[in-house]
Amino acid sequence: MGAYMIRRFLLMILTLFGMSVLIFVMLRIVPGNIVDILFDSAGMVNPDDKKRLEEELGLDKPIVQQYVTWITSMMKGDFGYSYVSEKPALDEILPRIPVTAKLAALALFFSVLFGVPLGVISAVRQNTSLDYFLRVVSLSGLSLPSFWLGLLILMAFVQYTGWIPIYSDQPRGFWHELWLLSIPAAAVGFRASALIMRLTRSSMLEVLRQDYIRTARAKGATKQSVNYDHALRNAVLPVVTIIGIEAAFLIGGLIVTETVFNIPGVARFLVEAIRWRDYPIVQSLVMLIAVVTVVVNFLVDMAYVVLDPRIKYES
Amino acid sequence: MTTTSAMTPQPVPPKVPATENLLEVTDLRTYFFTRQGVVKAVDGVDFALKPKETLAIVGESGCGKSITALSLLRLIPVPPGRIISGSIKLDGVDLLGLGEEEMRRIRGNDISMIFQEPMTSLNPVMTIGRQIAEVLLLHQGMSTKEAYARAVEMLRIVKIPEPEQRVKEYPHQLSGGMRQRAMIAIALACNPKVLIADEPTTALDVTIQAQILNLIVELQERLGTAVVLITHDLGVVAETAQRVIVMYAGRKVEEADVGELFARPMHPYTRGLMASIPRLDLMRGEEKEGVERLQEIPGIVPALSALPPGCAFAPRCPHADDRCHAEYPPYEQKRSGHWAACWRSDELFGGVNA
Amino acid sequence: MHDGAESGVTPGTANGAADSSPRHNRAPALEVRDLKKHFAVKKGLLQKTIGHVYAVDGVSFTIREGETLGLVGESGCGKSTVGRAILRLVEPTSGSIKIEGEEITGLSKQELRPYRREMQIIFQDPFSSLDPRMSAGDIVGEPLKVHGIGNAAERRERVAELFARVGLRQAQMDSFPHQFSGGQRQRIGIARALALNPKLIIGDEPVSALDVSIQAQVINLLMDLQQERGLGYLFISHNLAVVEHISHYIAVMYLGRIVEYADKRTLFTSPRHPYTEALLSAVPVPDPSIKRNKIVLDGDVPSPMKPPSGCHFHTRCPIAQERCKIESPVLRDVGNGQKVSCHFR
Amino acid sequence: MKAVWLTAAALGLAVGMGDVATAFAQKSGGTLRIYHRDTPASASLHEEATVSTQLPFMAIYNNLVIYDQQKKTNSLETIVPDLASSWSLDDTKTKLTFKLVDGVKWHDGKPFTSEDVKCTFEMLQGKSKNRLRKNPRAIWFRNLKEVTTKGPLEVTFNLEKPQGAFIALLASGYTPIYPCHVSAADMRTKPVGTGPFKFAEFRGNEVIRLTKNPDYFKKGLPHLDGIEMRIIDNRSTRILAFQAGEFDMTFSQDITIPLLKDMVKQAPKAICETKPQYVHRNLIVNREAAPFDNPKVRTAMALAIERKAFVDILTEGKGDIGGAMLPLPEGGWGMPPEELAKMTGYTGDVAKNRAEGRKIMEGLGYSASNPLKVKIATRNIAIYRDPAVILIDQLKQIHMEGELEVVDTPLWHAKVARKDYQVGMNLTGVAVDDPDANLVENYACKSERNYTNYCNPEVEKLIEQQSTISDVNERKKVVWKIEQVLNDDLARPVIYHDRAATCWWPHVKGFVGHENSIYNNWRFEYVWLDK
Amino acid sequence: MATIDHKAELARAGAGVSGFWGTAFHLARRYPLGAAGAVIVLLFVLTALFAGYLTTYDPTTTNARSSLAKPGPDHLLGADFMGRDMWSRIVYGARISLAVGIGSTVLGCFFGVIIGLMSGYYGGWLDLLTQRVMDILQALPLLVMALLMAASLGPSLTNTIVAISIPIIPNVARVIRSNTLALREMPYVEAARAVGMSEWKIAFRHVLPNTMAPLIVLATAQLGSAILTEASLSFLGLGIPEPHPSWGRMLSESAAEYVRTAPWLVIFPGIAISLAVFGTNLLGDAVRDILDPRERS
Repeated sequence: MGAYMIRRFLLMILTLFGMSVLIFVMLRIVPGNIVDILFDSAGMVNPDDKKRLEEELGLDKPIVQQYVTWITSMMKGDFGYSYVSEKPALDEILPRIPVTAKLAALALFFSVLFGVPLGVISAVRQNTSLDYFLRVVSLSGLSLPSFWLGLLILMAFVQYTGWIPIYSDQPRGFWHELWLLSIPAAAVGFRASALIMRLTRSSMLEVLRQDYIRTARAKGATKQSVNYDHALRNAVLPVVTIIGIEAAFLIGGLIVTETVFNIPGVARFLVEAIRWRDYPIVQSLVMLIAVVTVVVNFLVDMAYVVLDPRIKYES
Repeated sequence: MTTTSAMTPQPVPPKVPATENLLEVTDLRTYFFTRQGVVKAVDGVDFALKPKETLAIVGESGCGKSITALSLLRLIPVPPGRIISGSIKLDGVDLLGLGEEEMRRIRGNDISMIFQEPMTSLNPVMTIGRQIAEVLLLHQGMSTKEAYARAVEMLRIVKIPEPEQRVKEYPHQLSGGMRQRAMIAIALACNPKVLIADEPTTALDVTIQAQILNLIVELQERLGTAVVLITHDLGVVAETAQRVIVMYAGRKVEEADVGELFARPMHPYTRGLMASIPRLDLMRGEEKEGVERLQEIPGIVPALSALPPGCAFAPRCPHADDRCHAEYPPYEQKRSGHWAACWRSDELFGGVNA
Repeated sequence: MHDGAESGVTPGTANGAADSSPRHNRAPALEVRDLKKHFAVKKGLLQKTIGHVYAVDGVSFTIREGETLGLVGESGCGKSTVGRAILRLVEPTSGSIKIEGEEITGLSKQELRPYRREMQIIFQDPFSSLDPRMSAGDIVGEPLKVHGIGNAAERRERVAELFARVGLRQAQMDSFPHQFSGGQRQRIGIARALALNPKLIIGDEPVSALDVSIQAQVINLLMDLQQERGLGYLFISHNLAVVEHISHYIAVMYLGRIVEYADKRTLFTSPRHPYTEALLSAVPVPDPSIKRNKIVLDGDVPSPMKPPSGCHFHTRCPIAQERCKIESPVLRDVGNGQKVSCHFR
Repeated sequence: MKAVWLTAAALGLAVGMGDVATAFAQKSGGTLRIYHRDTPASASLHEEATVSTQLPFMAIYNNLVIYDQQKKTNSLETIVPDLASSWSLDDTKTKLTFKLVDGVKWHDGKPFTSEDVKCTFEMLQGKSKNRLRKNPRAIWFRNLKEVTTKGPLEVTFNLEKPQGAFIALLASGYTPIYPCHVSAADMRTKPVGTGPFKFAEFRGNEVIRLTKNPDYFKKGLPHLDGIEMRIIDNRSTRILAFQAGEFDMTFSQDITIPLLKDMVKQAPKAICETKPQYVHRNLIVNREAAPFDNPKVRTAMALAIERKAFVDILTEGKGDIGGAMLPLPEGGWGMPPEELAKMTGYTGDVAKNRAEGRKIMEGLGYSASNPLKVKIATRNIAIYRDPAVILIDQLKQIHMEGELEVVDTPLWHAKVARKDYQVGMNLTGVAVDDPDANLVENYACKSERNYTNYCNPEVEKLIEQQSTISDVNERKKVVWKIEQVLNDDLARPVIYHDRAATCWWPHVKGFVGHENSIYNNWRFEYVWLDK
Repeated sequence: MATIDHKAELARAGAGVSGFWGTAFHLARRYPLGAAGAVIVLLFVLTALFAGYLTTYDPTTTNARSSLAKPGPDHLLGADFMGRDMWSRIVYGARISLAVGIGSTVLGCFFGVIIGLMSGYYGGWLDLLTQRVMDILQALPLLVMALLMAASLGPSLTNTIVAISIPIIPNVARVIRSNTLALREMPYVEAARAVGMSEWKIAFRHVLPNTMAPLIVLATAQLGSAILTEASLSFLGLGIPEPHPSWGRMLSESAAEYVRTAPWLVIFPGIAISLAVFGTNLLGDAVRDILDPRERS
């Protein structure tokens, strides 16, 4: 157990290291660099000024040296300075994390709240009209582009209430903030809940085919007990995985949703930073996302160990 | 044509009054509706089970024996399966007429079941104790504490060492034999009237099989449970059962007390089956030298969706004549307490008149 | 633990002396000496080997042409691993395997190829042993193709012959495995094994998954083929009755070792090892008139990863004594070609 | 209540009429909420050349002089004192002396002196140690010899030769005075000025906040407590937000003509002013590489362009056709119709022009079946891409088959600087409606912003010539001559000048948008909220 | 006991079904949602193939007079700001979406299969290495990965396909690898080994064909998400550039500009994307159910 955890942990570090190389190389392949972009805002390029600026930012050094500089200073907790705002990268990123985290948490909450029970109902009522209805709903959740959905929501709000639910950094109290976040969270959580619902359904169906379900029925267990006690307990295991993965992957969905709802979170900031070729920010953000993803996966694995007795007692 | 119509002139065996039967199955038909057509998995099967009796149902895979067992508890997957007709009377109550809730009260309480694969048949995320306690909570109205205490007791009864410890363990922590014991503990926890054992030892090693069979027999004597033993192994039948039903292609082809059946099989299929298995015991008695061919049953088991018009066994039967191919034989008492469905059994093997 | 003592059967000498049947004059098709297969159990951070599964732990035997050796034992005793190690489907840890006197253990895959024609295998599961995406004819013809025998037409002709021999219709050559019944699939498997005209066939539980009525057909087919072609069989099975029926010699395995070896009559009439006795006694007899006292062993087969000390069987043995816990018994000849690995028998 | 409303209405009317007499009854307080369209690269006005920087940060600074924030038109006549209380030109017309206001303090409390002015211009000329990263308008001050001070309250600009419009450059919002004691780098992130508002907060993609400077040297100003600019990239979102009342004011000319209809419908009460942006779409033509090294091909292309179609499609006919200088009526230097019609491609008869163009192309061996393949490069932004799409459509008429080559924004200027294009669709914005700013910036040989490196000695001479002319009408003639030459050379053919609207709710008072520049009216001193 | 209508029950089970159309009809009845999906996908593909026959306008021709024209007889679905016919653009947009969807899925699956097969079949250091690389590729959400890729490669049709295919590779490789690991131990593979077949031949002859069912299931699932990713990338301005009529791009422009004046610019491309993805998802679900061996019996 302990060794397994340490092994998983080391693999995690290895993945992150690989990620750092990948992201670094990838950003250097990107045509154009921050210097070009900075000049763009001034509508001019002066080769001498450009060269000077590249030197100032250390972009003239060999790529390996740049990488080593970056990775060593990151180890020391120095994430560099944003080329654009000239503030420490951390100062730019950290204040944005809570915004995205709240949104993601809320979206995840919605998706679990709706996804799991509806998935179970859909499986238990397999091939009934309710099942078909829920499947169509969940499939549309996976089919609607979330930016489109968000836009329709915005339009509808302005049209019918004269009010627009976009982000404000000065909310009027907790409930107002919750409400402001709930709408984009619902837009992005729709997809996640559809995903979780589908997985719950197929996982349930899989479990309901198992021999031990027949055993439970042969014991005279009630339908509720068979479905929720026997089946769901086994079916949630893969669902836990997907919830974990979703937690990290929500960031993908948030990129477009944050754009539409104008939420200044990390997801949109990433797009912006890529556009600006603001390497320190992109690198730090991507590493942050990778860390979150990898750590969440690690935690899910650990949760599995806790939840599934089969793994717990192995070796 | 059908078994029932053939049955009508033949009275039910007079030896035992009907009311004495604990379980009475009449004309049970369970069909599956599939792309290949109607699969008549169980097609007009009747049998009766007396208290404390062990009835074995033997046959090869696909003969309908397992579906019969599942039909008794109404655990057939619907769709594609459907119980088309018949009655299953437990103490005179027709289970097929009961509501789902009433049926649920019977499962695990009056009739319980153990399965072939003890690994997959136990819920992997529940402790053994909980799985035993569950039936008690469901049917016996015990408190949780009582139920767990009884679970430990049950584990002791099925001879699992250190039951206090085992009760807290999960199925995968037990060996195959132990798991099957746990299954038996679950099945017998409510002291059911009928235990259906569906190939209970097939997945186990020979030495473990012996342990489990011993256990079943011992517990049956101790608790007075009637057992329906579903198996393909004639050896297991011979050593465990009192009465035997042989099934072929969804129908009963022969039924008799175990001694009678083994001594004088009346159906060519039963005979073929007995001749086709290599027998260890014969080695000890007489000297056997060189290579001796086993007696084969030629051909293959017919698909249940495309049965021949006459006797289902006719295409493989060395004795089949035109009538066999044309018409299904009546299920008749050939000898006292010995029924068979064969046109030619009397002339070939000696029936009532022989 | 494993003590390294040779616990196999010395080929030729003991066997040959014991039995003067004419087939023993031929060269042994297969000679296995002190075969071991230990699977490393890896664990922890650096995947350190923390132990071994002693799947096969020093097994020796000889099979001559036209002769069947039955290998019996319960699940996990290593009998299947023996078969797979001989075919080099798993790499043996140590020991010697000789095909018609030629050592094959050190050979490279390329060097091994000609020997592959000499021995083939039939698997237990007739469903998973045939590629579901190939036609029956292609499956049977594949060994010929691999060894570059004949052109397409010749191969097809040969496949047709094989089909006829194992009792399948030629028209079925283009059907796919799922269109066959279990017994027919097993016939396809046999035809494939016969395609290269091997001297030796290893049957890994070849009839266990079949229905009783079909089982007899396959057993008879195997026996006929042996008669016809002088095949040597290594017949691996847990079913004592089947093994008894088909074999000339029988080796009983328990936790990676052979505990008893004898010709079948000797073994079944006068078993010496307590495990053999228990095994024989546990087999249900399909005759209700025979009532016998069964020897029912207690407990389960121990894990091959942690085999009991001394005699592996001592934990379940009804006649075990202190000595058995410490000392591993040697497989010794007790006369008549019978070999037993027990201190007391 | 009603009375207050009436007063406010009357006042609005007064402001609307451009009356200067607004010094009574303004309400103080409140935060003006404006949406911003994107994140500005920095807060340093001297380093940027976009209204994205100008709008949020101009109110932090002061100039020596400024275009009147309460008058619509920028011209030499509307230049008013800012940090300088008065100015005078010596007889040689090369020494421009400013008297500075006393007692002005920087936002950090340090006093403002003439040294700060000197520092600022030395920095712009690249003479000081405090170096700008980028210096896009260095060319503006090519005629400035040096800046001298006389005591803390007097400063003199010494010019190489007379330049009548020099003061116009100083009056632009782009020419604020920076403090000596703050580094250029700090000015990008934590700007310090003397202006009516202090820098409070700048969070990329989120918000820019300014707060009132209570010690502002112009007494009684500003009226607002602060300005909050939330950044919303997505135009539909921000317009919806404005309509929902989340904002008091839109970003500068964010409402295009097609969008204006919708705005009028959805927010009938909003005040929307449609004005020229002084941003024109133009073509940059690579005259050094085939096929446009051939003047005939250039002429043919000039003949193919139907400017009216661009105006119709992109601005519903509201845009203006003209040369490099802002067209009439708002533009001070626009050509009258008869002058305009003299230029190639500007005559109304498109069919005839195109027939002529086709003939030229056919003479060069091209035909409908054998068209000249041309790549039209442009930035990957709608305002660039849309006209490019139309251009491709029009070029078909003269046997040119255009293919759009969309360049990612970051690569655009570098690509242009590399001359790695055949034809490019470009946008040019002009800060000061004066040839000395516009023509010099975009067509003078050494200008950083002369993307095509166009260098015509004749034009160079004419530019210098007009600069020294003080008579406006005389100067205009020279300017129009330059326009002619530029057009014939196809230096950077202007397609059309855009118009768009800025909207605000009626409670926003005291804001006057300039009609011939969008870069100079963001001081927000006089703006107040009536609510 | 309820009477049971044999005919109805058999019809439900699909007895007596034969031939391609019979099977198709039976499957359509058994999986009505899948049938709906198949119809949508078929329409989608036909639209892409016969775009020229379905439209009267060129999707890139601008026209001042029909700028922002309302849906009507002239322009079925209205026209965009530059007067380009929306119907034409949506019809031609199907080509882009299909090209990106199929292109990236095929590309991703191709490399995924090769990597998964090699990694699963040969194991050892190769497996360890590829597993780590796959870990890295999977450590970022699909859109983030595609975003970085798209930014690295620059906006173009081919680059978009490549960018979207990259995150598909690890998904496919994982599935193929685990399948290969299972298949590698199958007796029929051992049988091939026992006759001396070379390992790579076994991998391609016996292992690869048997991974096709899960691959098809996975590929259909990826198809929808690839289309959606393209739309998102284009929406963010990093996908397909103008003048290609990409649905996502159309949405981004119209969404940004004329939501309220000309809602059809937002509604129709959105519907087109949703419908195409919905169709492939429906079909994918049915394909999964049909190919799932447990469902086949």
